[in-house]
Amino acid sequence: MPTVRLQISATPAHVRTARLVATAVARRSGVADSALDEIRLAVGEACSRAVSLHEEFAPHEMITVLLEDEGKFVVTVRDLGPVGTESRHTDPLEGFADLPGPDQFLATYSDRMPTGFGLAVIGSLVDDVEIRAAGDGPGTLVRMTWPIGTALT
Amino acid sequence: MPTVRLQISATPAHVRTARLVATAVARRSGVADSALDEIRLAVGEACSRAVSLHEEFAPHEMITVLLEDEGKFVVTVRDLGPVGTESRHTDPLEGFADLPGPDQFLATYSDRMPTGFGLAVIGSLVDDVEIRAAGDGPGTLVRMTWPIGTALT
Amino acid sequence: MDLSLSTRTEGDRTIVAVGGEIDVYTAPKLREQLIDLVSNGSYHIVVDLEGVEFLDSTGLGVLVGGLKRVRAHDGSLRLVCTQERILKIFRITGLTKVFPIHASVDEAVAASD
Amino acid sequence: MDLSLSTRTEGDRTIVAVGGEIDVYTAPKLREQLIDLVSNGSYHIVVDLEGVEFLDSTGLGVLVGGLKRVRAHDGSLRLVCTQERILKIFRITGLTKVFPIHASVDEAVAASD
Ligand SMILES: Nc1ncnc2c1ncn2[C@@H]1O[C@H](COP(=O)(O)OP(=O)(O)O)[C@@H](O)[C@H]1O
Ligand SMILES: Nc1ncnc2c1ncn2[C@@H]1O[C@H](COP(=O)(O)OP(=O)(O)O)[C@@H](O)[C@H]1O
Repeated sequence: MPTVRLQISATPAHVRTARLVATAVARRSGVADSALDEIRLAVGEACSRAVSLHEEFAPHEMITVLLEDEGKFVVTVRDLGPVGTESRHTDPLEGFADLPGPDQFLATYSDRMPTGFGLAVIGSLVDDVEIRAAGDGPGTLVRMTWPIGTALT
Repeated sequence: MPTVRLQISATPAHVRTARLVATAVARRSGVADSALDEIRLAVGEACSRAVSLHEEFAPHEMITVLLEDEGKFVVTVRDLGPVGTESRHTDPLEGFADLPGPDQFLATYSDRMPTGFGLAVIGSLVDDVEIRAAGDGPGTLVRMTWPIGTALT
Repeated sequence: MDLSLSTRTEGDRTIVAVGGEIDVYTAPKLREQLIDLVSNGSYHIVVDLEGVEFLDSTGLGVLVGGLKRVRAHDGSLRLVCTQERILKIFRITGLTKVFPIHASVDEAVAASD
Repeated sequence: MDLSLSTRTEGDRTIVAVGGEIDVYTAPKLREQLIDLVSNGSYHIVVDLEGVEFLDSTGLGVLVGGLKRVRAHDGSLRLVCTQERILKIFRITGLTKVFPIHASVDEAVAASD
């Protein structure tokens, strides 16, 4: 059941469309049930990040979510915002180590988590994540991979 | 909640992906609940038709499903198969009048309905349907429109 | 939702209870089941659609194929369906004239051919 | 699934029971509710997350915002949550250290600040 390419206009309601599609396709591709909540959350974080970037920088462009399931289940979320809006210090593989701690953001931020928080959630949640500039134009790729079945873990 | 563009590889499992997305987006766009079963069936027929065409003529190309909800809910299914595989006599707006009748297809066909049957289902089911050659390349567009809410009926 | 199939016999009738979605993805499974039954000599089949949530023209094609196969043995294929949303596709396609459609399995089993 | 909110008071505590999904689409509704409560003088809030099916970082942001607002009035914001899949995001983000999380509304209401 190879590939699905979903494009959504940059609006919060469609983050739900992306979560729905990613989770449904993951389930049918044979991803373990125990990973589905993780996929739902990670895809939601990646798309929420993309929607905020687009609302600011590219409101009329669509966000792309690519789902592939040959051997592994791979979700790639591509925005068309400027690259590097998160500090390069927010390496998601470092989790929350580089972000302002709770005391700081309680003092500083209101109603939204610091920039980079969504990527840090993804980094803490998903074992196999890659984040890089798309290269062939503006935008960042967030690529997350999960095993299919158990044999491929 | 403007636009969703879904592309699926030409495989039966993804007809379900398309049905799921179309129905979920329709519901959130404010299409009447009573129309959702109709949308599910019509989108399924359009995508099943596209998958059979692609399996034969364009197995590695993706089928596109465009969802728009500005004022009306519009679903456009585009295949990349050769145009005119259905006889032009199978005008879906004519329903089943031009298709072989049950006795004929019981005598002639096995296990699948005659070519054009899916389009005839769509034509009988949906008030506002347009079918035409894409023009800008191979393929046919099946465009189906439903009112949003009740004011626009 | 995927397709579920369960088969039992009552006298010379074979009842196939179908659940889930019958579409281009699952129809092959139903087709195989019907082919198997006919190959094994079941020529009077009742397909119980009460558990079906979705049925499209691919599914209809498989039911028509089943009908052709049992007719080749002077058999019968009866449907059980009371759900309006499933009945609708039989009605718009004119297939209500081709399939006997019953309100219960008992009624279908009792019907003579 | 959409967000549902229902509010009641017990003594000087206000309990907000949340149901459905708290995400970038619905979080504004929860934020407004918390802002309204604080504007109307409710400074001791218990947010009951037992009916929540999904919570992401946007939802966390709104809860943190609520906490900041009640703290400005020497108030409290306590959470009720026993669902593992919801607790997980508090745990990985270190927010278990920021929010008191209780196993029941009764326990949260009884807790002193
Ligand atoms: N760890 C990260 N956190 C946030 N964004 C990142 C991260 N890694 C890459 N990116 C995104 O990709 C862009 C360039 O990434 P990359 O090609 O790895 O950078 P460079 O070429 O500067 O080493 C960044 O500006 C950012 O948008
Ligand atoms: N009623 C129809 N039934 C099936 N296919 C149709 C129908 N109308 C249009 N098409 C598709 O579009 C193609 C060209 O449509 P159209 O532009 O209306 O034709 P023409 O330019 O020949 O009048 C057809 O060959 C077919 O693929």
